Amino acid sequence: MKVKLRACIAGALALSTAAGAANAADTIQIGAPLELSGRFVAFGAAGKRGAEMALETFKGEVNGKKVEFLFRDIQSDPQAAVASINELTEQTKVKYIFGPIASVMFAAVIPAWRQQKPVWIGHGSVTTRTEEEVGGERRFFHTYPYAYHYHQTMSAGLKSIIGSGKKIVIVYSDDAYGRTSLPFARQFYKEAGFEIAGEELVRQGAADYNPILTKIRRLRPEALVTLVQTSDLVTLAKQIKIAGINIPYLVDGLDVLLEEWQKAAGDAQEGWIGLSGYIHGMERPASKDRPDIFPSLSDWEKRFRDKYQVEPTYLDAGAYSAASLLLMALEKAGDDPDKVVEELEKLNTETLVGPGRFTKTSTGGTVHQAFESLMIAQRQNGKSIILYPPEVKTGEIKARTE
Amino acid sequence: MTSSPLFQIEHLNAGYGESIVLSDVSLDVQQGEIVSLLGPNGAGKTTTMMAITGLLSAYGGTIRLDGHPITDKPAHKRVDLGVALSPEGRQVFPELNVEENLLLGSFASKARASRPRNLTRIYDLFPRLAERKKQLAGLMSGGEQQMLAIGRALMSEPRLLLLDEPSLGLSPLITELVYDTIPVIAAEGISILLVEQNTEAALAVSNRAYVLSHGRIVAAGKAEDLRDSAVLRDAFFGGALSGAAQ
Amino acid sequence: MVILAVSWNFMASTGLISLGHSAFWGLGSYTSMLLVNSWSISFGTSVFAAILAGAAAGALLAVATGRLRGIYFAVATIAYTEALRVAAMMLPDITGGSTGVYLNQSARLSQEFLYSAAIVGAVASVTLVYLLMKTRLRYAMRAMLNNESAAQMLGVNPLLYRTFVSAVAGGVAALAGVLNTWYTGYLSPEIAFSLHQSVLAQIATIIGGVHTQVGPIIGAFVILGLSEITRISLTEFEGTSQLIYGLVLVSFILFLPGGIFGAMRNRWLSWAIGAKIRPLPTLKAQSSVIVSAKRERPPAS
Amino acid sequence: MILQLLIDSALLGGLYALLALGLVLSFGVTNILNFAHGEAIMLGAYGAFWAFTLWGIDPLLSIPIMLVVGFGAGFVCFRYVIERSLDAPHLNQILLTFGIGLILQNAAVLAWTGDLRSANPSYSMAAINLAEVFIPVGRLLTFTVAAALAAILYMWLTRTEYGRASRAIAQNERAAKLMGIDTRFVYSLVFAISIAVAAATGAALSSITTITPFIGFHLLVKAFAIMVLGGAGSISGAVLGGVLLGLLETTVAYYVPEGSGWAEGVAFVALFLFLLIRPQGLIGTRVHG
Repeated sequence: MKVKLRACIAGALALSTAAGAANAADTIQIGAPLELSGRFVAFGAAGKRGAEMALETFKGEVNGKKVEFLFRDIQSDPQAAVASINELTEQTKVKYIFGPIASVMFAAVIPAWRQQKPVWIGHGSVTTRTEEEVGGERRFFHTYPYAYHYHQTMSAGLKSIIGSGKKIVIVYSDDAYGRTSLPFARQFYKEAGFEIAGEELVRQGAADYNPILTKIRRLRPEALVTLVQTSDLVTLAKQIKIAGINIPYLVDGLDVLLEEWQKAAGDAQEGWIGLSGYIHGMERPASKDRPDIFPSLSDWEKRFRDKYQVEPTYLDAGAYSAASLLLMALEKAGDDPDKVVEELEKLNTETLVGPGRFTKTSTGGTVHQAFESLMIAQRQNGKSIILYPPEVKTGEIKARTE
Repeated sequence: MTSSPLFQIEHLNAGYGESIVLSDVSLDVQQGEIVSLLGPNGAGKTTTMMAITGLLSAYGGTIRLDGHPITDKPAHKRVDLGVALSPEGRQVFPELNVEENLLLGSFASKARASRPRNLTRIYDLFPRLAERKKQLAGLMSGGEQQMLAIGRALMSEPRLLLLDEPSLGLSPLITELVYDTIPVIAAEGISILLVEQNTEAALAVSNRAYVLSHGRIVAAGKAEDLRDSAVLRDAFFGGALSGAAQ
Repeated sequence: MVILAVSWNFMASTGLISLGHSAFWGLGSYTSMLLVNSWSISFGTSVFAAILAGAAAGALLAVATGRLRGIYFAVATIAYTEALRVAAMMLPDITGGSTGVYLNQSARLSQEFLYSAAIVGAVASVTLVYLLMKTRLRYAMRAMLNNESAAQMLGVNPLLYRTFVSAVAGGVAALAGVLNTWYTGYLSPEIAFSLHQSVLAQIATIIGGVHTQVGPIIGAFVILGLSEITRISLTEFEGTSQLIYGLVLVSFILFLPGGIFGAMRNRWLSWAIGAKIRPLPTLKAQSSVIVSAKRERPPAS
Repeated sequence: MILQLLIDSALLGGLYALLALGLVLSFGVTNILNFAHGEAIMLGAYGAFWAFTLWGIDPLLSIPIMLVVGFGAGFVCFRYVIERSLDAPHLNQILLTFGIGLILQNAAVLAWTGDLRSANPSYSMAAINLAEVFIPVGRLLTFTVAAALAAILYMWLTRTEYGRASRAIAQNERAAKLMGIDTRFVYSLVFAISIAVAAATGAALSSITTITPFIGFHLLVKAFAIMVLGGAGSISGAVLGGVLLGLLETTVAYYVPEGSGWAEGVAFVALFLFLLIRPQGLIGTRVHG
């Protein structure tokens, strides 16, 4: 009901704005429903920066045709996200979609996307619900690692660094990330030969983790694996530090390598191990075939800093790379979705966050997956030391002692 | 004639929303005088009190204290100027104790300085209250609450004390106890405007009285003259009914 | 949205301020979704089941909160919703948990059909409430809004009426939930039990005009229009769209407390009578009610 | 284990009591349920965070500063905005404050982005270890602040002229006017104090939780629960309600499998049941100490 009303109003609005702004004929429009306010604003903001900057690299056009991103604020509200997709695909009739990012938003828009199936660059969502629902769709391109990529890489990496057979405890949160991650974490760590001594659930946004920590303390794990949101990892890391629990290895996913987490966690970040496709301060040479789009990481970071006066994050670099891939395909294919799909499938270039090539995931659930290669790093004395894979290693692992 | 009265209402109109309750009410109270405002239920007595205290703003007319208009002053300013009401139904603060209730009576800045003296005075006037200083007001009997309400009003050192239905819900014995204090208060030079349905009790202590009916003053005069007047009976029972009631 | 606002307003007409309307909404949504997925029942049956669930939830709420009024009732409804949300999060085997649940692809219906169903639903709920307000119920509700104990003396059994009203409101809200769920095809605890839905229904009512029949409908349109405009046009800086939304909301309440419908009615009235009336009739009628309702608290110990 | 459980409960309870204190005060007296209270806490937390980050002012020292700033902001906000809705229906007040909350939240996004923040003074990572139990220093300090603020508010309400006047207004507004109390002024005063307490709460939280512009609402819902548990309008009720909720959540987290997930739900169910048995809360509904 509500959505319907929304769609009508939005349609009227879109018509009036679109008519003046551009004739659909000579402009390629890319719908970009992003979290520009609300809880996930940090995600949406990074997505928007990435897309904007990519467009700037292409000087706003491909093959003389103007390109524009139609940004929509989905307010971190799934209902608004659905309304946005409907408006973009049904009324404005965009053929390409970029966004949203947060798993919850992503999940919500899948049925709406199905109505028209525009080419979708899905730069976000780590939950495998996404994979189950749309992974097999030919027009869906996932440009962000799934949760199991984290655990697969991390368990393999840890095995090669500290050896298997260690006793671990898993802490997972009751949100989408924790819930979907748990079975995979369980599976991969077991496969890598770790002993799972316990699994503890924590509540998203909780203020007190002491009851959990008391339980963990008694289990005496050698490594703690956390599957929680970034904000919760700040509180949790601090409380682990305060409690002085002697766990040699603290392991999380992406959060540890985010600058905002590091700042917020303060001294509590020391020793945490995380992984990412982009580690701040690392160097990656320029792409051989498209250095204009993917320069060396330091050059790109400088450009980014000059434009936005903030430090780039994995999301910024990833969104930039993902949006660039779409623009490259548009450059080759012109404004024809089917051809764009073909060109995307053919792409093979180095990007800021690893190989820009769409392949099947190891589970086979997603036919177009890119950017799943990750590096493991540990926070040591306020710096990220890369531990894995061996070819990019910059230091040795250190066990925590309390 | 005489010098301007301590308190005076001229042509007051007041009401709630669109319904006008009081029309063209005028009355005055001299220094140290006890004046009753009598009338049946719904005559507009309490509305008059509300308008005098400023809880209700007047639609028209003037209210003067010492010849100065106070019609536009907010309620809390009027207390400071010397008008205090012991409201209908007592309205004590139920979860504050007796002493706290009394202390609140002298919240107005002027009276705060002489607080200890006034407290003593009121405990002298109502020894019951002195015995129950720490008692929560809500747990006291109706008569005690009435004493507290009057005492609380006196704490602001008013020049005009307004008493709204002090006998409401009290037994004759307790009513008498409360009424006994009224002349004592007046003797201190405080003017009193007394609103009552209990005409008997009110007229017994008053110098003068006004009769209010359907929002208008229908009679005024000395208390003893009004006691058996037909006007008073009419006001209470209505013209037609008075015959039937005989 | 219209349905939800109408439902909320109906409940508010008896002085029951609900901040937990999404409880009904979400419960209705889950009921239909899960039933369809498990037993592939038809759309119609699922609507029916959801309305029943919503009504049951409404009745339960009314019975459970029997003695609560005003703000206390409002807070209780928040607790009701939060408890349901936690339950939905913690029972992933049934609800899909935080990762949510999708409507079976095979069960999906055409958008056109859902549009028509939504219109029918909106018309039906407006009509239902309109008809109910024509009956004796109206006086009972008025009486309860003003003073529940007085209503009791008039021979109105407040609990019975409250239960009835809550059940109807719950059923109607559940209907809104079902329609939305069939439309979006996805449900998660965050969507189903977010306070946002409840508040949105209120905003719509307030902006349209509270305790009136037309108010919620006008409000629903205005609020959605506003939200769309800000979402689409204000994307330059993060956070602006909701900031403006908040500003508009605040100014509405400060400057048009009777809502659009109230303001329109006043303007029309003053025009009709020759702009002579001083007090605004609708506002006043309302505020006198409020004065009596404002200071009330539940019985002290 | 039991001892640790009790300590954890008390520390969490202190935090919860702090969340509810200001809310209880403003609701008890003005009868306006402030939906922007959580945002006031959020702004207080940001204030303390920036004071620490930019000028190295310890979050604990920020508490008095936040009290003053919060007081001023609360007073102005009440005088110029909220006062207008004083006689409006509850509903309008709820939406008005909800709208204000929305504005503050998004203004914070514009000003400071949605990034996570947390202040890290030296003691925030320290803990006192006594045999089998340990007590985090940061939270102990928060607990102390809660106790101190509750005591000050209690004294203010019972021993001062305006405190007494506030209680009088809560019990009978018209009679309070008859006492010569400028009720509008006292409303502003009480509201300002409640915001001051909220801002101080934020400052106390700044080193122990994560700050984002969106933390407010979650905190608010908690505060509601505590307020109702304790009895709206009662300072000791807020403290008692906070500690009770802390105990309940911690116990569930300790002893129930997946307890941390259920804890909050259990708390709300308890609240709901409690409302049925005793709608006036533990202590009662009128403002007292």
